[in-house]
Amino acid sequence: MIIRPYGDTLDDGSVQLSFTLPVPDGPKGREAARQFTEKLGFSHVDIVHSTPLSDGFSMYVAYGKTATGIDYDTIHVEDATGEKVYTMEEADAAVREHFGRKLVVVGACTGFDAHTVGIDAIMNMKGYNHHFGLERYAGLETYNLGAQVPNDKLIDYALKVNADAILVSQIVTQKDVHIQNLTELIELLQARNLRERFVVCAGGTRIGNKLAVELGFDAGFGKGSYAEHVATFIIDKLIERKQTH
Amino acid sequence: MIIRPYGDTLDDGSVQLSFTLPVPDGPKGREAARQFTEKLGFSHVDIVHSTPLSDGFSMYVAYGKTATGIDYDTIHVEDATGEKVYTMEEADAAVREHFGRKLVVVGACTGFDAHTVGIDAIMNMKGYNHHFGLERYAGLETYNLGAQVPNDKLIDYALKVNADAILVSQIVTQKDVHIQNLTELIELLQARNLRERFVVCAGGTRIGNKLAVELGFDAGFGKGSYAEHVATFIIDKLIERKQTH
Amino acid sequence: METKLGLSEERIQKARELAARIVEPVMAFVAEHTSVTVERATLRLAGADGADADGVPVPNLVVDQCKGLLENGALIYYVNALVRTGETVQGLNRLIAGGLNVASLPLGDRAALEAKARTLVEAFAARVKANRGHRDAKLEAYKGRNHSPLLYVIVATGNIYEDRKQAVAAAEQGADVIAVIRTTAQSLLDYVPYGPTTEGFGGTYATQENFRIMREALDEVVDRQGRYILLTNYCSGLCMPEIAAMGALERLDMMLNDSMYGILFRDINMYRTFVDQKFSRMINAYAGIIINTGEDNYLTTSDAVEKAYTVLASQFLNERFAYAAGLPARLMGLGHAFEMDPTLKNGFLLELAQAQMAREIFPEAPLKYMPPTKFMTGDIFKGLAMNSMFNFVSKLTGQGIHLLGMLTEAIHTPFMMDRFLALDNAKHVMNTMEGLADEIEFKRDGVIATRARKVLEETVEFLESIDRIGLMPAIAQGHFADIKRPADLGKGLDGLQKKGPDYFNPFEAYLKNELNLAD
Amino acid sequence: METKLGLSEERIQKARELAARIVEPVMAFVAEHTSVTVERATLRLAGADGADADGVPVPNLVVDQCKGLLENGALIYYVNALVRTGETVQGLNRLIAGGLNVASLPLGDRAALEAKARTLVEAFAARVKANRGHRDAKLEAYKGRNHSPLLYVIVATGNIYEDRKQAVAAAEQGADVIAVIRTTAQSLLDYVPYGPTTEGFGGTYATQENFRIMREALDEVVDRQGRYILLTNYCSGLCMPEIAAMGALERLDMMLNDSMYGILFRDINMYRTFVDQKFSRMINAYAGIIINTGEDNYLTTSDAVEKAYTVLASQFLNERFAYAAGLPARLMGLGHAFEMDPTLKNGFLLELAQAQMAREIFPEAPLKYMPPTKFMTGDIFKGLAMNSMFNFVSKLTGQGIHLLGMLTEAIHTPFMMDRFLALDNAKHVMNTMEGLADEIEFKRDGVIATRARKVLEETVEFLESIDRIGLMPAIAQGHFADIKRPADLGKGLDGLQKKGPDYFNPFEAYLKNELNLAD
Ligand code: B12
Ligand code: B12
Ligand SMILES: Cc1ncc(COP(=O)(O)O)c(C=O)c1O
Ligand SMILES: Cc1ncc(COP(=O)(O)O)c(C=O)c1O
Repeated sequence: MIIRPYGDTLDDGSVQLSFTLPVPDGPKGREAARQFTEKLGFSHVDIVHSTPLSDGFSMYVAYGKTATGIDYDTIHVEDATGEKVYTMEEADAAVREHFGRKLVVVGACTGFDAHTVGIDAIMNMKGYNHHFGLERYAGLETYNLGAQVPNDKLIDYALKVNADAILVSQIVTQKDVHIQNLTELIELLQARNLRERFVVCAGGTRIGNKLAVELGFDAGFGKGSYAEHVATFIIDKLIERKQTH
Repeated sequence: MIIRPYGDTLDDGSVQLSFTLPVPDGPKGREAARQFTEKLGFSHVDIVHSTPLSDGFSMYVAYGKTATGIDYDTIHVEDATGEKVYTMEEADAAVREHFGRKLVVVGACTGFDAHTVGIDAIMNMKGYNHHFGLERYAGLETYNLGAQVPNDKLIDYALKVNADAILVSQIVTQKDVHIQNLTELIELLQARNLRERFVVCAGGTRIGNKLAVELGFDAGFGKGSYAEHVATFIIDKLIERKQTH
Repeated sequence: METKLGLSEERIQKARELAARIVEPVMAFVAEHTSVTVERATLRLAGADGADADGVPVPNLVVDQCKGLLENGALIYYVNALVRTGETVQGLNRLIAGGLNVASLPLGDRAALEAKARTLVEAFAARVKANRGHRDAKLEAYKGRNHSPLLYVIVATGNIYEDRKQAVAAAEQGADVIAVIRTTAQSLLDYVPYGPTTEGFGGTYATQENFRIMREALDEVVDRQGRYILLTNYCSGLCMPEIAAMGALERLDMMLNDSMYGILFRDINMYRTFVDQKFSRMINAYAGIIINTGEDNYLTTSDAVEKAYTVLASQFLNERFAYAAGLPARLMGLGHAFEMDPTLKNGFLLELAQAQMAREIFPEAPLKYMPPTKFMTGDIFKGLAMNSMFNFVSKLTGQGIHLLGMLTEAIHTPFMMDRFLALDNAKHVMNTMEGLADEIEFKRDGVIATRARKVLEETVEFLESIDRIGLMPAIAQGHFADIKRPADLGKGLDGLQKKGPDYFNPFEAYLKNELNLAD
Repeated sequence: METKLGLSEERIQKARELAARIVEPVMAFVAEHTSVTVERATLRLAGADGADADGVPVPNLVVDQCKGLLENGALIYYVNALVRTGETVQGLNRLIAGGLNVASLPLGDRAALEAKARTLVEAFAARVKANRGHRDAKLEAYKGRNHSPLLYVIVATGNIYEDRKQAVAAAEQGADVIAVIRTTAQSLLDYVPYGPTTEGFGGTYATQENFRIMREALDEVVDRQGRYILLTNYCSGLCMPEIAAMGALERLDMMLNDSMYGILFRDINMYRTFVDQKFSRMINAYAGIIINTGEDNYLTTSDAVEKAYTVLASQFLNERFAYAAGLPARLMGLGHAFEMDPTLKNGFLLELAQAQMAREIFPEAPLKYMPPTKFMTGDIFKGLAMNSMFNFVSKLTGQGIHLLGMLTEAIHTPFMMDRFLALDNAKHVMNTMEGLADEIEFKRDGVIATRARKVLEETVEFLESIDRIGLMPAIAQGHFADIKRPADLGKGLDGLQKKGPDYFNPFEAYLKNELNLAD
């Protein structure tokens, strides 16, 4: 099924856009904005608003209709966890059953990132939005190293406590600094021949499973993730590894 | 010079979009929104927000970066009036000099459109935004027929008062009803062999000179037009006609 | 109601007295007249419906047939035909659509006709009472589930089936009231189209079938959401009373209905308008339908600061006209609007003054508050902020019916997402500042209280001048909205009819009786 | 200041007394200590600047050379080198950057060194006085042209030249204050980078050259617009006093500077922080720089409703620490924030209570009000509405410095158009409701007044408990922001230094004297 944006009629393709152009406001700027929007594939383009931002910059609000659509049936989302997400109790039971020991999880906000609220939401006792954090899981032994942890320190620590899984959070994404940080962690692990030793997960507002896997992680967790998601992933992954080894 | 949208760095191509898709909200909807935005030519697409509108509809806010740019030097705006716009006094002087009589202008809001504020802004004594209306011009004799005037009635009236120019306003544009109305006026004029008899101008929020000319008008006047713009155009056009005939 | 403004009770009383005096002679005129659409409305109440092959509705066919006989009312001929043919109402409608001329049949025994007519009145009364009963029961069952003020949004795709989708979505998103906007210029049609429609511009035809389709769709949401959803349409234009009739039959809950809107803004003849208006309002009153008056329209062309008094004056007149048609205060959605220039320093204070003033002067009326429209531009971001301020004032002053502003007001009729954003914004703003009204007092000599007193005073002066001139001459001279409408011009005058001595309208009589109106 | 809340003067007085008692022992500790960055700041005030080939700044080179000698202060060695080499300050800086070890030079005659140092102090004083004079003259010349509250926006591209473009545009759009956000983690660098920079993440390095570039650009706008534009940076982290020094020299007008922020939110050692903070604030005070304290940070992790008292408690402590460093109330931009859950019923009332309370308790301070951030999401439309509400409260309660919320807060550092929309919104909202503050009174037993009283009461209780424990132990035990910071842990502790008997710092002495501070 091909789907298109919907304004008030099926397939009308209506979209709202706003953007700035590095030119002065005026008829020429508006015409440039209109042609630009058309070049994106829109028809019926209306530059409904323009305003100067400074001598050389102007902002536009545009509406247009596009014939561009996508085939909804071909869309596949690969979340880290499938349909089945363990409750805390189920997670603990699974750990007891398959490992007979606590699994060790080390987490941190790496690089210069100090946005700990996200990793705390996942790891701390209290959790987030009425979802308990990993610390409360009987089957897990957790270490939350907090903010601004260098990647090599994180690895050292994971070795020290004999971790099963490493969790990293990256919130600042300006200039793709999260990509650099995440890539560095994987490279360091590989250089030290440790990549296979840990389940390694990334998380953060702008991090999806797809991106994380591309960067060499086992999984990624974005906005709206809770402890049970990453717990489920780690446990299942470790069971799978145990079975294949 | 190729220009691109500007977020916070030259040529970063950043654009904000919002739209609705006729699918439920959720990971699959968000992925569809992402892929759709990519298909419009955006990279770094972030679906920063999604929300259900109903069971089968969901809304998205997206940011993306595009490499699409346009060559600013090739943008030409053809306004109905050039650089020179007569003041009321200059307009009156030009009429005196070239015609030695008052020019007759008939205006109306045509079809079922009852949005008279725009045509009143152009024609009434008081004018708009501190720009006097045509009625105040000594060189013009004006008739404002008001709302919901059928095209044939307008033409009849223009003949009756021996008009030089016809002004029509169209504000309602849903389902392109303005295009239909404007086209009908031109066709009626042509059918009655009267197209050349009048200077015919269109105006309205969504009407540009380009569109109006395409539809067979002499000129079009959009948002931000004042009486002096259309007065200038009419006078210059009639002078030009006088000279070529 | 606690007063925050300290308005003079005496001046309010004075304005009400003036309004009563102004309206009285108009009602005297109205009492002696009917109109083609009053007759068609009566026929509709009796059950006349359907259309001929050219799409001419049965009520129009009947009234056209009664040309020259209309001083007697059209109903008698329709009832006579029922008796003569022995048909059911549906059967007769089919015959009329097929060509039967009811006026050509000789009139039968008056008593028999009256008896037959009574059964039609009873059927009508039963249906409308059931509608009221249903509405009241749902409102009772889902008490406390509606927002306060009621959140009101419009749908306007032109296609009733698209409208339905949008309306259901809006109701699910929290709307309490859905208005189906009429297509451009339906108000100037002297008939009501028949059947479901899918082609309109800037709105959708008001037809009885469209009403039914929408009512049915919303009723489903009502029980799913546990919230009664009010349905609204436009009871104005050349078919005002017919729409009232259709609304009563199909359980609409609100109707846009103003005493002078058609005259001023649609150039409909004033006699015709006043006659149609009275009958419409009687039907609305009986059906428990809230009217929404159109004071906002004064501000779409005039300045909201300067002409604030015209809004209040119109509210007093609308109130008086409504009482005269049997409408209780709780069904009077008196209108006003948030239409001041957003660049005006202090503008918010003046808006607050106006809204609070309306609230204190009409304590029982579910005031209908209209959003910014005139100063909305393509700047959807500023538009959203303007709407936020509007939502704020509405909640703070305890308005009753709150028409949500759309951030795309200056651009297009609402997209589904525009409506969602409006609902979301209203819920957000009104929830976060819930209770503020009980917290604050206005200083007695402040800008707000002073402004309200001033507007009230100007209103009294204005009503005094109207009282001196007389309402109809005042309209003719352009005292309202700067628009001159001579009494003998305007659309629909030829549809006006003086009632004859034998004028027959048991529906009117029934309504008057039920509404305790003097004859 | 007229009181709308009826807060108890006695309780306010009580809180102030507690704050004074809590701060006193900390200041006693501070008096006896210096730190590497206090020394580097002193060197900077004297003129030390530049960096070696590896980018190590001259002040760091000098202080590193003084390792083991720091109880005497570093300045004496720098001055000694000046005298020994006969160089100008610039000349000496070059020599040091080239490898000269000032600590290796034998100390010369004390009196001569002191005399030389006096000339440096004089040069510093002259420069800073000129800066203050310039600022005061412009503020006077363009009086009444700034907004009230001051509209404050940030630039944060990471590249000073892009920042400059954005800042100029924002100033032209109406911003009164431009803050250049620092790059992520600069606060943990124990040196201040040198020269103009174009690479930062989420912000731009604070360097003296960057300060200069931005000041120059804004000064051009000042005269073009006829409005003084205040420049802001971050005086916090491991180089707090050095940034204060740079700001004083380059005429910054505001500095983010909090007494405990670094301890709690950056894990900087508490002794180090308190020592650095005092010296920073003395410089700020002398340079006429308004500090902005960081109470908003308490609410980025804790709940704004529950933990409101931590904000007020911190304001009392920041006030006390500021007085102790010679800052007058008019330079105290005490912080707070609009951070309650927007879905909270009545939330607006609680925000109003908090903002009004701060206003009444600190009547002379130009309160710094921070926008919603925590509950901002990718829903830019709701975000805009939240910001509108925030702007409303700020104007209504007469805040002094108003940091504008960005509708894209949850998405990216501001685009140029985001900043424009924020300014436009603030100007719109604040202009339309201008004057409302003078119009309304709060009911004494209402939600708002009751809430304010409750928060004040909780604050007194909290301060009482801190007073019992002592501030440093309380921090160690996690009484602030639920974060435990033991006294002997945290970054920068090794940079702390007890002053020796010969500790030499004529800048400190000069500042104390000018600020009327006891020794
Ligand atoms: C709170 C906050 C702060 C606080 C942080 C306090 C703390 N202890 O964390 C303070 C004030 C310190 C701060 C500072 C800065 N911040 Co900040 N901050 C925010 C803010 C307002 C909220 C972030 C938040 O707490 N979200 C709530 C949590 C629960 O959501 P989350 O992090 O996404 O986590 C969820 C998921 O992502 C996931 N998840 C996250 N991590 C992980 C890890 C794993 C393993 C898993 C499984 C899941 C997971 O699960 C969580 C729960 O569902 C955002 C704006 C916003 N509204 O989003 C800006 C924001 C993130 N900050 C920003 C910036 C730039 C900064 C600074 C760099 C500014 C500066 N130059 O000073 C500084 C520097 C901090 C640093 N060194 O990193 C930018 C980032 C821009 C970008 N996209 O790059 C934002 C978007 C604001 C903005 N528009 O500029 N900030
Ligand atoms: C005021 C108003 C009304 C008033 C009109 C009062 C009156 N006497 O004009 C009332 C309440 C009656 C009204 C009714 C309707 N309206 Co209306 N209305 C508006 C509103 C709020 C403002 C329009 C306005 O006055 N603008 C100010 C004038 C000065 O601007 P302007 O018209 O663009 O004119 C300028 C230029 O365009 C130009 N110009 C215009 N004409 C001409 C002609 C010439 C020759 C020249 C040279 C220049 C020129 O010069 C003018 C000065 O610069 C707009 C929303 C908005 N904020 O824009 C909706 C709007 C135009 N209305 C709309 C609709 C749908 C309707 C209705 C059809 C709704 C309904 N179904 O009932 C009705 C029907 C009216 C009808 N039959 O046409 C839609 C149109 C959607 C669309 N794009 O198709 C809008 C956009 C609102 C919306 N979002 O739904 N409306
Ligand atoms: C009272 C009233 N009736 C009707 C309308 C609708 O206009 P029309 O007459 O085009 O149906 C309005 C306009 O908003 C109105 O306020
Ligand atoms: C007082 C104070 N200082 C500094 C900062 C900036 O943080 P950083 O320490 O990363 O420079 C903040 C954060 O907003 C703050 O509130």
